[in-house]
Amino acid sequence: MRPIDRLRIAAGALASAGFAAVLLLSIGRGEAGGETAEVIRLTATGAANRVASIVLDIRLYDTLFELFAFSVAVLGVRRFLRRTAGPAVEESLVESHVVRRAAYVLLPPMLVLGAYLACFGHLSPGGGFGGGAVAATGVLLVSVALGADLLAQRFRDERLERLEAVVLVVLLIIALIPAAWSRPLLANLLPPGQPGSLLSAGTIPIYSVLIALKVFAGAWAVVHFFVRHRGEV
Amino acid sequence: MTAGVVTAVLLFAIAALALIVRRDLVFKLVALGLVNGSTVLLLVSLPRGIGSRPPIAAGAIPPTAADPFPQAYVLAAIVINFAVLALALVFVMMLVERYHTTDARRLEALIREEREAADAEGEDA
Amino acid sequence: MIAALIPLLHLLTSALCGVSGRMARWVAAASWAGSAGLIGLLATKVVAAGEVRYTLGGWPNRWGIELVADEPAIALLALLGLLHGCVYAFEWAGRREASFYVLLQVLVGAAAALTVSHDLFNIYVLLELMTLTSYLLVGFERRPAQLWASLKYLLLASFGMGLFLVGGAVVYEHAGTMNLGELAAVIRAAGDPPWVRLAGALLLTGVGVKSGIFVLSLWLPTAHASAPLAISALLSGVVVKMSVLEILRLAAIFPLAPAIWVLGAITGVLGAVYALFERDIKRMLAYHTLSQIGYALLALAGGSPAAAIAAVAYLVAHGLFKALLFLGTGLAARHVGSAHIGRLVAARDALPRTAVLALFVGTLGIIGWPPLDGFWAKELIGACCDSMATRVMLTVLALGTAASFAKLLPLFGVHRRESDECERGTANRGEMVAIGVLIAGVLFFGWSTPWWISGLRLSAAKLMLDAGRAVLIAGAGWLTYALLKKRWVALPRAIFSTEEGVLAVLLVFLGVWLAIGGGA
Amino acid sequence: MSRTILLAAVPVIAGYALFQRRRWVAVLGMGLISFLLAVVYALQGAPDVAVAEAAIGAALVTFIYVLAIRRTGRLTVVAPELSGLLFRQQGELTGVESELLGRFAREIGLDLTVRFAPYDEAADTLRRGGADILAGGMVADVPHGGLPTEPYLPTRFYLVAAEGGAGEPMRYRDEERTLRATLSSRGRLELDLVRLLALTRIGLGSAQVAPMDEEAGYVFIVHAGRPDLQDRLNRFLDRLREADELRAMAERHLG
Repeated sequence: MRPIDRLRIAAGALASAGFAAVLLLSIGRGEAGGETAEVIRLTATGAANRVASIVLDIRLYDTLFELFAFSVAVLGVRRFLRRTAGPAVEESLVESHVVRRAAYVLLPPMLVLGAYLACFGHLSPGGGFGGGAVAATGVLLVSVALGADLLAQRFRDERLERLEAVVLVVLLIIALIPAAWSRPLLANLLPPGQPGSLLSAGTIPIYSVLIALKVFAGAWAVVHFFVRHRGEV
Repeated sequence: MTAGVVTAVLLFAIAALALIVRRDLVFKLVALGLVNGSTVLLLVSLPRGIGSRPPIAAGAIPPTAADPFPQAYVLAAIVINFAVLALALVFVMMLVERYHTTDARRLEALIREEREAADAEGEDA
Repeated sequence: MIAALIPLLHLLTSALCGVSGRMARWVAAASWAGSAGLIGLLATKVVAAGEVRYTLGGWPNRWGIELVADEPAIALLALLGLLHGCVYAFEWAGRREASFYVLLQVLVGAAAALTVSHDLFNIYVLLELMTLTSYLLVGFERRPAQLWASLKYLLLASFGMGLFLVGGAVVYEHAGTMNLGELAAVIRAAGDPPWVRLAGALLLTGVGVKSGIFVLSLWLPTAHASAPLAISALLSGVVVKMSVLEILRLAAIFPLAPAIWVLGAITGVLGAVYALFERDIKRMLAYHTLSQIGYALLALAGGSPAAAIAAVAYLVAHGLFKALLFLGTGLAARHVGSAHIGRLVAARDALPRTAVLALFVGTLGIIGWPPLDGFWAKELIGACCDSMATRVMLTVLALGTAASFAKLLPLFGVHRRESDECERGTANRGEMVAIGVLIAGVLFFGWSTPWWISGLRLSAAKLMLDAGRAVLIAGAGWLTYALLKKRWVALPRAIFSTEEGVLAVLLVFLGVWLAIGGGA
Repeated sequence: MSRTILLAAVPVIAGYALFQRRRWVAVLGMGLISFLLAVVYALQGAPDVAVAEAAIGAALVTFIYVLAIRRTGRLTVVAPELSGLLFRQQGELTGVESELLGRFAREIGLDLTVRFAPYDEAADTLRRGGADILAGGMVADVPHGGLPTEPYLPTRFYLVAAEGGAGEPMRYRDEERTLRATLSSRGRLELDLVRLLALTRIGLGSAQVAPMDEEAGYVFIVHAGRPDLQDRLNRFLDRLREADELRAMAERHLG
């Protein structure tokens, strides 16, 4: 080990410890401002799940950019890993029928759970990002257990890519519509309905389902490309 | 101060140290993932934001419910963390394809050599 | 509403570019035209009313996302629109694949949203989105040097954003809001509680990583120098400035002035030194961006609102000539195969005339030759800045700039022999349009000075005096360069590795926290 | 209470995972921490965050990282399928190369995984680091994107011309499956001994065979970043050659 490395380790340890000390000593000193009660009154957008009403209504603007961050990630993975096709046939010498069976059994419930999380995100925990990712996890499970080929045969990347872009366009158009009624941009135009029922909270469930669709398609594509390029680092 | 805040700060410091000390890019990326994970934990565990019940109710929310705003914030942070980690990994894969190493210092040296060769060509001209 | 419409329009057209790959170029162009119109409309409103506020969805500011279009925001928006258009013109014949336009639209959309955003968490999301898109754009051509520079950028920037989010958490815990206006009110009401310094240091360090401060942004020179041509111009010209604008916003709320002054001075001097001893022109321009960020930070630390606006004016002026220089260098390098000054000078008869003209005007602009934009921007800063130390620093930096750019002078020399056998390269029409527009911007920036600071009076005598001083500094710079030319120094490059980058970020955080009195 | 215990485990796991040597431990450590944090979020009134952290942080991120890092403890071979050397028979892997690589992997304590792919894709996978070794009847006459070992078996080349086949002959290094079709489309091919045998089994038809006088030998191509592996494989092959096992193996599989 060179002296400069020792110096770096020492300096790094000191700096990290200093950082931790400064934060631990000053976070939480002084009282918390603002009122939580006000939060609860304000978030009555008709969605029982207040987090959903913040993410998809009050701060929808953030969520749109966040969705684009996800899209940019998918685009990057796609563009930089699409170049070559990976090996077509896998002969893995460790293969168990139990795992295969388990994957077949687990896939439908995972997809249903993902769909449930997305559709009922305004009533119970879940939401578009979680739902889409859970459903994609189901697909990922199958790709591990059955080998990538079975899934690769069903995988039509151009179609998925098109679907993702169309979902984004639809989302943005819904977000821009209120301007035509001279309401504020990104306002929730549909009636809030009866809180707690499926058809409530106006546009929140619509956004939730669209986001889940987008995240599902994007996560599937990402997983597909990483499966094809496995073991490269 | 809650246990979550203390954990978050410690996790941040440990991961930052790993970012400084570890030379292997895979370790660096894992450390970066943990840095971002610790900010999520910090936001959700703020003394004012924590509660024993989820902020979900058809009617009025019980006063013991957690503050929903930090939760909404961190959802974005989690998705962004995924995007960063996936994209970083893609570039690491492409660098490995060319240089067959994930050692940050070796990569730095190899790429600097190439650049200096190009510079020397310019000096001659 | 327009302030929100501009970024949303970019996002929408980015998605449309993804739907129809073949039409992407035209969709992007249409989007640029639309947003240029919207920026113009917003500018007239801001000029009339001073500032335009808008909260999305009609929610109260405390919870919703508030957008504020004020003068600095409009200035940077206009620069963004202009450079965005120039990038398209420059790349028009290149017919890049659709994903290039998708990424560029998202990047510009996020930058546009950032200029007007008045909400800490929204700023976090936008900064991260800008990081991700510029990461992919820098590595777009898949060259190893680009990939590596870009990866280092992502590691550091993402770490910095981690610090920023911790700062956001501290703010939310104590103020119960992420809105900048509400936050300022809470801080005023609470006196000066200790958490303000902690949050200020965390947020400043986090943004600082992205904004080209020397010790924090060691990723910047390699990333900007290795990016594709037009992308370098956009990143160095305007994207870095968005983070400087956020520093300006933070400085208005948190007591950060001493830390900003010190960081600005270090950035300015070290950036100038590295630029001076760098002979690859693209890299020299990138280092020089650091030096100029330092210049703007020094002005900004002056404290008065007028000084802040002068700093923004300087950023805009710098955006114009830096983009011009990047495009000119790129155009020349494309015909020579290298951006090294030795190769460029050796092949100067083969360089396209457009490139030489761009480099010539850009150089005059950057060294503050009257009456180009650099001169006027420096006048504005001089008029608002009264601290002696700052004035000395600014003069030193101007000298460093002049010395660095003296390297380019042999390119413009009168040719002793017009060799017939070597063919002169040419620029295509799009490239000429882009460079022409930027040259016009550099030449006529002076006309806009009355808008920046109302009541600014520059007497003819003072102008003459300053013009004389500018010429003197340029001459002194040339002399410095001539003296140093024979004593070349190889500056340490090890500091540009990632390990040291993260360490530097942590140390700067601790330093800033101490400098603004956090230890008390 | 349970929350505090879970939280206390997090820095410990992070400290261990980030400061040990195995990359897969670090990646799994990150996944485990994400999972623990998801449980913590569920316990402190943040079920939405728990769902997102579990599905994205714990599952998706960990999965792509586990996929991307090269499996230590596993020797990955990529090859065009070719009877006699490396091929599948009733679901079992067999052939000279299969036996050689299987013994080599056992000797150095690794599990063997074989992935079959057409030559171009196989070589690309090797170059990108998706495999440790390229096999399947390679001859070190072109770079292949890796480090060749010493030849383990001599071979010769034959010029095979389909009826009426003309044009520049192409050296065929690909799978057996597409051999016939390539011959009829290209007209003339240069084949090594094993591929010629394979073609004879499929049916030569009216094709003409003429030996070429080029001496060659079958080799394995090792990933360019693993000179250590190349060295070990060479020493292993030397030992077998001295014990005269290589020839016996070839006779058993190729006849």
